[in-house]
Amino acid sequence: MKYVTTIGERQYTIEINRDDQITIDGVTHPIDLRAIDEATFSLIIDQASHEALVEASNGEIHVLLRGRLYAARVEDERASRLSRSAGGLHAGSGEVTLKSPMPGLIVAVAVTEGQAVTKGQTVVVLESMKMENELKAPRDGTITAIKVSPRQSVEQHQPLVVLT
Amino acid sequence: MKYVTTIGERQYTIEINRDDQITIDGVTHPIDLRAIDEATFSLIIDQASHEALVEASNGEIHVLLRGRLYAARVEDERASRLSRSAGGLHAGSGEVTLKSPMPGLIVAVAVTEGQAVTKGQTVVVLESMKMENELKAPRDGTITAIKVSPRQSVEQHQPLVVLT
Amino acid sequence: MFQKILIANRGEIALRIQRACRELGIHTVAVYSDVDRNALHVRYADEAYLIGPAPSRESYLRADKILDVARKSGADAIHPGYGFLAEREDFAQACIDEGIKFIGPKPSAIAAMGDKAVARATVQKAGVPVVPGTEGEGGLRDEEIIAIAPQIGFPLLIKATAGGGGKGMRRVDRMEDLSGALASARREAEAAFGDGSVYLEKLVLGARHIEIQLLADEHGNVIHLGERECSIQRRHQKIIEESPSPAIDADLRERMGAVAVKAAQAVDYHNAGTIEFLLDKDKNFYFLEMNTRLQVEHPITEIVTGTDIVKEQIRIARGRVLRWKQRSIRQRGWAIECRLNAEDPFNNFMPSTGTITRIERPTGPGVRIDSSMYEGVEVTPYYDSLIGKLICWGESRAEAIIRMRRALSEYRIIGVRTNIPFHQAMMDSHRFIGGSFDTTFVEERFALEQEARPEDERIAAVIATLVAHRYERQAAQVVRRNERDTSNWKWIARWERMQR
Amino acid sequence: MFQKILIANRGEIALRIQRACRELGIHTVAVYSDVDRNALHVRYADEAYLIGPAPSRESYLRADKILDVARKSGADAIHPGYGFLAEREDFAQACIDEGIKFIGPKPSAIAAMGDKAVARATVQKAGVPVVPGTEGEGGLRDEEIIAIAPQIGFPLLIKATAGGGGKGMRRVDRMEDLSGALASARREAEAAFGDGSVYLEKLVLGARHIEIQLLADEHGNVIHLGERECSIQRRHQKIIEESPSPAIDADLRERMGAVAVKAAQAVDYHNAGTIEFLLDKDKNFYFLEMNTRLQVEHPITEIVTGTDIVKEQIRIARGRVLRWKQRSIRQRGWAIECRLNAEDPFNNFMPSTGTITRIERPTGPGVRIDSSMYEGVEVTPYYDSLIGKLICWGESRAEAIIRMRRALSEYRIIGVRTNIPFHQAMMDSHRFIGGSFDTTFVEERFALEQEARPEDERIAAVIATLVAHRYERQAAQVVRRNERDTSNWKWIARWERMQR
Repeated sequence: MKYVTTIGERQYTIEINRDDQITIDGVTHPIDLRAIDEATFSLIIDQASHEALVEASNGEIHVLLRGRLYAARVEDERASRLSRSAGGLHAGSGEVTLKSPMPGLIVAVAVTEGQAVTKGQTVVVLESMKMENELKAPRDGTITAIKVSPRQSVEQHQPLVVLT
Repeated sequence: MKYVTTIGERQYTIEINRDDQITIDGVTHPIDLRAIDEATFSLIIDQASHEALVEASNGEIHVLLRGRLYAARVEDERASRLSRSAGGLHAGSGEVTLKSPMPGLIVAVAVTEGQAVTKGQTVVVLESMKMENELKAPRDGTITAIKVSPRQSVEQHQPLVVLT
Repeated sequence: MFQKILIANRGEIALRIQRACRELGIHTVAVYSDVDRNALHVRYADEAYLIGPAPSRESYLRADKILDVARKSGADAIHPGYGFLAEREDFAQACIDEGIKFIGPKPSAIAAMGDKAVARATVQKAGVPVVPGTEGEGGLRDEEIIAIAPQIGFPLLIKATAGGGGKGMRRVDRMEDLSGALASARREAEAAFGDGSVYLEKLVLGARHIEIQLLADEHGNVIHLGERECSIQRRHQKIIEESPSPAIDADLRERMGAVAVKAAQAVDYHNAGTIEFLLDKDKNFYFLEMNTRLQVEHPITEIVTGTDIVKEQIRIARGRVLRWKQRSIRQRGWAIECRLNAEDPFNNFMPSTGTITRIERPTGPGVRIDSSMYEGVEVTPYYDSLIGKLICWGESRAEAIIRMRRALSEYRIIGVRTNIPFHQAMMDSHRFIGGSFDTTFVEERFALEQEARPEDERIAAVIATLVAHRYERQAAQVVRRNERDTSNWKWIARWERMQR
Repeated sequence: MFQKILIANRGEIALRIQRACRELGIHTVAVYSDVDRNALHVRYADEAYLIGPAPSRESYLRADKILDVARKSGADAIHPGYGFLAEREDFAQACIDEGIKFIGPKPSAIAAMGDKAVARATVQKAGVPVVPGTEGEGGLRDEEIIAIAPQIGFPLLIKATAGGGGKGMRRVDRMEDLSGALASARREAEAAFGDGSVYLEKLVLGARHIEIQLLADEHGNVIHLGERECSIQRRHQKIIEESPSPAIDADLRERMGAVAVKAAQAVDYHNAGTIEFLLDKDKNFYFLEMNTRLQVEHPITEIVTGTDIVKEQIRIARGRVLRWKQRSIRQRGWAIECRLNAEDPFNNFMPSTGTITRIERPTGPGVRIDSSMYEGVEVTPYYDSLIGKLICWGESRAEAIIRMRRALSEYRIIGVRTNIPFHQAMMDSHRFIGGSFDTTFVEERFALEQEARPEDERIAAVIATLVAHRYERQAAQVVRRNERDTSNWKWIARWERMQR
């Protein structure tokens, strides 16, 4: 079985030949993977020992390894080819709704309708867990709708602003 | 629902009226039981807070509370009445097979066939986990069969001697 | 002798206090809000009482309900922990009125130190150096403040007299910005504390945050347990603390300690408390404020001085005489505390809520953990984001740092994001290791970069692929298509173990 | 400078050594047997190599396989831990022959201390007091031993020269029992060590077991880190250790320490080692034996002296000069270690095997845990029953005891029986608290009784009933009859959480 696994910008082609052997980008390695509990996996590969916590989240596989969290997308080769040929679609076009990552209180709305924003620009300030948090534009665009106002309480996942 | 729960020599009659109330030996108490995880249960009863690890084992319920393990037999009232009327049967008669509690090496067999033994008398010495362990007669009786000999390796649950 | 202590708090500090009580053989009474029924502080207590809904103002801040529980349960004392009601003179007074011992200072001492401008004036009278600023007890009008500002000089800080946590605080670099900054600081202070009073302090550039831990009995004896350095801050929130401080020598420690004792005596202080100072580059130090309660970071002092501050608080509240003279207090080795928060260090430290599904905690030599988390706990937005304190001791500062690195590498939490990567980067940072930093270090000089670790990324890809492969294969065998959701992940490992 | 260390061990001590290596930035190589693939020491290592089946003689005792792994992995040093190959001079020599540093003493020192009769003779020559007994280097015939016995006097002990763990040891009270006891002791020693040689020692009545921890560098410097008391034993196995000892004062500590240093110097000892003494009621002390390796109970010494003995072992093996002089070593406070074993204290301490399904570990102030257990681990009969070490520090012995009580109350293990109730009873025992005990205390005077706790029993009955009730109700709703087995227990709690 051949998989194409993507972490960030990089893709790895990993072929699982047998339970105790895989091929990574064309090179074969002996492996031994054990599930220690629901989330903990121990891998010995080429005698090197690694341990990670693994969790599925929104179609990605999250791997916590040496303090760092990696979000991996694992596709079998055919699915991967399909998604690449359809690619480019979800790159920066269409409507994006910025939602509240947690319940809290809106402290400030830093934009107005029709305003152009750049990626990373602060859009809304949300107070939660006794802290103020700046929510930023996920990409460049124009604010087409503002759904909240200052001092308003919001629930998790509640839409805050819409960006086109 | 009314239960008769036995720990050691003592019996408790416990009636579960509602999710938040029980009657113990005729007295009503407000309760709040929560499952924290698969094994951990938190009970608040009359405002007193208790926490226990609970595990089912051989038809008994083991409760680890404040460092002490309690083995409880929980029966509904009808079943309890039945078992009491059939009582006396399993009290010290019939054949008992002493089995090895763990894999190990037989160091010594301290009895011979036909020998009378008293409860607590050492029957077999088993070496395991680098320690010698004395296995004792579970009750008074006569040794009717010896199934192992010194320097023999045994598996867990392997019969060692039979007592009548 | 106390038979029963009510702990008017939650989280790790409630657990910390309960542990002290259990060691002393004192029964504990917990109070809890709706969302905290399964919290460790409820499960660890001897008795537990529900006091209201999740928001603090309806539960943990309800002095009336807490006193009601104290009465019902027959508690002879209340320990307030930190936050919530810990620095509320009215609560301390209400305890006294009820005949219940408040484990902390007298209401008058809380009041005197609670108004930051009053506190400045009080300790200054007692000969404690303060940062140059407006004199007297606050309550100045804008015109008065604007008139005084040039004498203090820029840059300066506007601070709220009722202050805390950086609210109502503004840095002002030029005269022309002052009026606008005053208005916004007053608005923020009014919103946060219901009191818009502010005062001015000169901004001490390159300052370190050094604080002195005090213990004072009710018979006039006051000692200090040395210093803690808390300069690693973000948005005025401490993140890493250590004791001793790399900036303090024996002479300075003695001088700062003596001044701190004087400041406490100025308000007839009892019980544990902390004097916070700014230390400038020339090793001048200035009184900042006093925290009239137990601090989050008290464990590092406990470890280096070999004391148990919470047990000591209880002994003091029982009326006992301090067991030590100043000369018998000695620091040994070095302790560092990392505050673990549920937040994403790679996304502007955004708080992270959710259910912690798995925790792996470091153990072994030189490691202490104070935490109230457990597997299955839900981190809610109702309370602060502190999910644990990791404290490491070493023979030297260098050893404390390498041990902290080791302990951080063993600490694994999944379900919420944590700032563990921030702490790891800090323990690798040359400036931190060198001990040369001030309170602006994190925000102005420390960049946490998601630097590439190509080999780890490759291994992560392998593990993700292997786990996904197993899931697919096993799901195909056992689970019907429509039951395949993420909750099956847990089940797979279990299934696999059963197959072995 | 070592780049990579192979740890020729398993369990908690392998993990302890790996932690030291990780702190020092040294890579670790683990070896493991078939049943240990999922063990923590394998998962914590940088590299891991399978070396054979479960029985030690086919894996952890296979010097050839371990040296092979050392070569393949390019390790520059081997740490043997305790047990297994730790006191095998041939293994130490084989390491030297391979050009791999053995982290421990020279083979000649291991040999000299390994034969207990030779060791007696060697240290006696150096002026170290020994228990009266047979002179010389063992290997005496029965007739010779029987001739000498009356001069030594009864009661006396027969001991195996290759001894350890009480094997081949017999107490003899009367001349007429000597011959039979000799025969059985020789048989047991032959079976255990392949060597039936024995010697005699006078039995010291009412003796305490006191040992001195030593550190010796490769440049002739030897210091001691004070004493540990290990009198709480059962069948010659230590169960509880503490440092300092309630029986030792500063003067005696200095004298015993000086004698211990002399004993080590007599064999040109390097690295960490321990001299065990018997201390009689009149405070006379006698050399018992030397352990030429790290001890299980080393953490209590680390905590009271503020050292890290394992890191120190590595530094010494690198050829570094000891960083301390004797006068800079100071004990602070008190540390107690409880060895947690998988055994049933209410059933003659029968070892208990099985799968540990849930572990709850104490944390908070003054608590250290060294353990290699995890949830899901299977405790097998192949290795010893030690499942963890719980170490508590206190400002005083009294505080260490109350903290140990608190920590024991937080430690919860389900799936195997543990001796936690034994430790709890010991921490409540007046004689233990009073510090007045000797090595016979546990076996002769300490009765662990399942004393009634009626209120707890009642609560246990309530919890059992409520849980059973829920199970029945939910099982009726969801699970088909034939799937109701004990493995469903886990599922119920999960199901319940899902329903909330």
